[in-house]
Amino acid sequence: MGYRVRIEAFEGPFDLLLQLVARQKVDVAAISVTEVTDQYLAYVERMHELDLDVASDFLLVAATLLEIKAASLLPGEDHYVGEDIDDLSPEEARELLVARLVAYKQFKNVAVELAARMESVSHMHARQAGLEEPFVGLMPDYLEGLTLRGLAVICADLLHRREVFLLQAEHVAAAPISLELHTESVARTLARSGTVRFTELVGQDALPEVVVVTFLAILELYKCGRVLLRQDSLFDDIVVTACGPTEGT
Amino acid sequence: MEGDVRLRGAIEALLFVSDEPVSAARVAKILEADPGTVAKALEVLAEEYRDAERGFQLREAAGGWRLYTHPAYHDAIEQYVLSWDTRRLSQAALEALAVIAYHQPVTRAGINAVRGVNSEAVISSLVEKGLVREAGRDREAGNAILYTTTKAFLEKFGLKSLDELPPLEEFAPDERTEAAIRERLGGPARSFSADEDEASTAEADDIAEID
Amino acid sequence: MEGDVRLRGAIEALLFVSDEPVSAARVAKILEADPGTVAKALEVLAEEYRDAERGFQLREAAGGWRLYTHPAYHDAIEQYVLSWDTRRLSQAALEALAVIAYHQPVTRAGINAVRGVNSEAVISSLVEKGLVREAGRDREAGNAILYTTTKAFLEKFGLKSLDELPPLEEFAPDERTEAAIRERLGGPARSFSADEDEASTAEADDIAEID
Repeated sequence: MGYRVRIEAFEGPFDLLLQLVARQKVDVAAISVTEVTDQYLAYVERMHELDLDVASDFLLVAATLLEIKAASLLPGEDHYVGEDIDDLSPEEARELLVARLVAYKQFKNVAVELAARMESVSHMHARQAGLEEPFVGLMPDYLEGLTLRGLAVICADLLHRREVFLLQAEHVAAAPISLELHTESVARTLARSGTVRFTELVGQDALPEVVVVTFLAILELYKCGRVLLRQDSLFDDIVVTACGPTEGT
Repeated sequence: MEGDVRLRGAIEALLFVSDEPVSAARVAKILEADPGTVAKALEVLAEEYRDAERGFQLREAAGGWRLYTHPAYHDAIEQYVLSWDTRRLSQAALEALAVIAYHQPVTRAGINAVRGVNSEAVISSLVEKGLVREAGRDREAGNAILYTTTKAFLEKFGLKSLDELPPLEEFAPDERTEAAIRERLGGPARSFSADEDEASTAEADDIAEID
Repeated sequence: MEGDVRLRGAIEALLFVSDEPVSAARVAKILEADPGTVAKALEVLAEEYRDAERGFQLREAAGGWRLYTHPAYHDAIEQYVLSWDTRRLSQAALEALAVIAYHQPVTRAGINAVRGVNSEAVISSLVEKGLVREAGRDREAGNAILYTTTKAFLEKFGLKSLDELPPLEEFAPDERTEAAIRERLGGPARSFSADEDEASTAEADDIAEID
């Protein structure tokens, strides 16, 4: 497969930017919302003659920066970056982001150390056996202050913990979206209906990651020659039509 | 020699976390060791603790080995337990009580399955406090003892019957858990009679399924 | 000598029944012994277990001493201990926890600012796990809730106190990495070129390597 986007590893825009700068240059200095949009559209137009590697990476950078900018533009919300990049000179904007990324990277590093510590401590077990018979009666009245609702919460949380544990044991973690799997699901929908709109594919109130992965899925299908894409005008819905061999429904 | 130390260490670790007497055969099975060697090692270990005048001892009782505190220090332990903060709730006891309240009648294995840890000592402390009692046996689970809450439990919380317990689904932290709770506790309303033998019917099956 | 053995035995017995770390001072008070002597005895005991390669060990954590099994035997007893709580924390949770640990007390906005992303859900899960708690309000930041780590955090991460957290400075990206980040974020040319060769320089490795 030509490109691969690890959505499950996405821990926020800083994390993603770090991953991206590890791979290639990212020109933040020149980024503005309209520019990102223009570039995106320009890229989509030239998509058929471009390497999809570049296109998908670009999309991610664009999404990242948009997220940073959106966060800094929202009134009353927490300002993740602190200032609006557009108000700064390119040099200032870059330095600001470098400082943020370096600070974030430091915590990312120490988080690795903490994880290692936690892992090694988790291999040591404290005694859970409780008291021996002769001492049990000496324990204070532990139920003082306990309410029925408190008891219900304890029981529900236990069941929850167990559910999560079993779920993870089955390797059916909910968070990551597999691009391969999602692409296959889109292919199957198409095999059934022939033509479908992008908005229908993602459904109402779709999570951003679902929109992204669905978009990547139709790009992948396009690359393999399994679908035709049509968008009549800017920001219009994308019409996806199945074509060619639709094997393995 | 190396292997001896390792086996001894593994046995000690196992006994340390164990909540109940464990037979030499069971230890051997868990550690994938030779039963004869394990039995011998257990005896040596018991002697070692005795000779070194440790604060704990290893004793064989009721068909298994278990670590106990040394009786010579029981006064000190009493002092210690009495000094425990009354308002510090023992999470283990609360959890076991909550599970019994909502899953009753339930076996020890059923409680363990929900809590994810062994609960024997905790259950006996609840029994001792008169909050939980033995109520018959689960015939389909090797005659395991079934536990229910007591009248004292109801009175403590001002309940007329167990039907008045707040519905557990309402407290589920997410939908998946809520569905799981509905599935497990759902079906016929929980109307537990004091009739001990009839207690182990449909609900006991549900419990067995969790194990 | 007799007295030493007795004190050691009593300490062992107390530790054996304790369900939380106990400070040397508390042990001394219960046993009516000299705090200095008890503190020393605890250290000697920890060493004794270590030297004899026991299956359990005595460790100082979260402001007290507590017995734990030796990690060498984790695999052997893992199944026996069964616990739902062995789940690892997610990357996001670890990052948020790290920020709270080093910046405490800190508001949600403070955590978000470092991580560059909304951390609300992650913080609630840390609170639910008992690793983080609310500790007052920041009057200067619109009464935002302040978060700190808990005792359980110290214990789960094997720290005696917060002073034992590894110094944050040691985890700062080195100058080369910082320079690489700066270089990669700069440059006037639109550089989404697929020129892989340019990207795979030493600096790229630096950044990637630390990930």
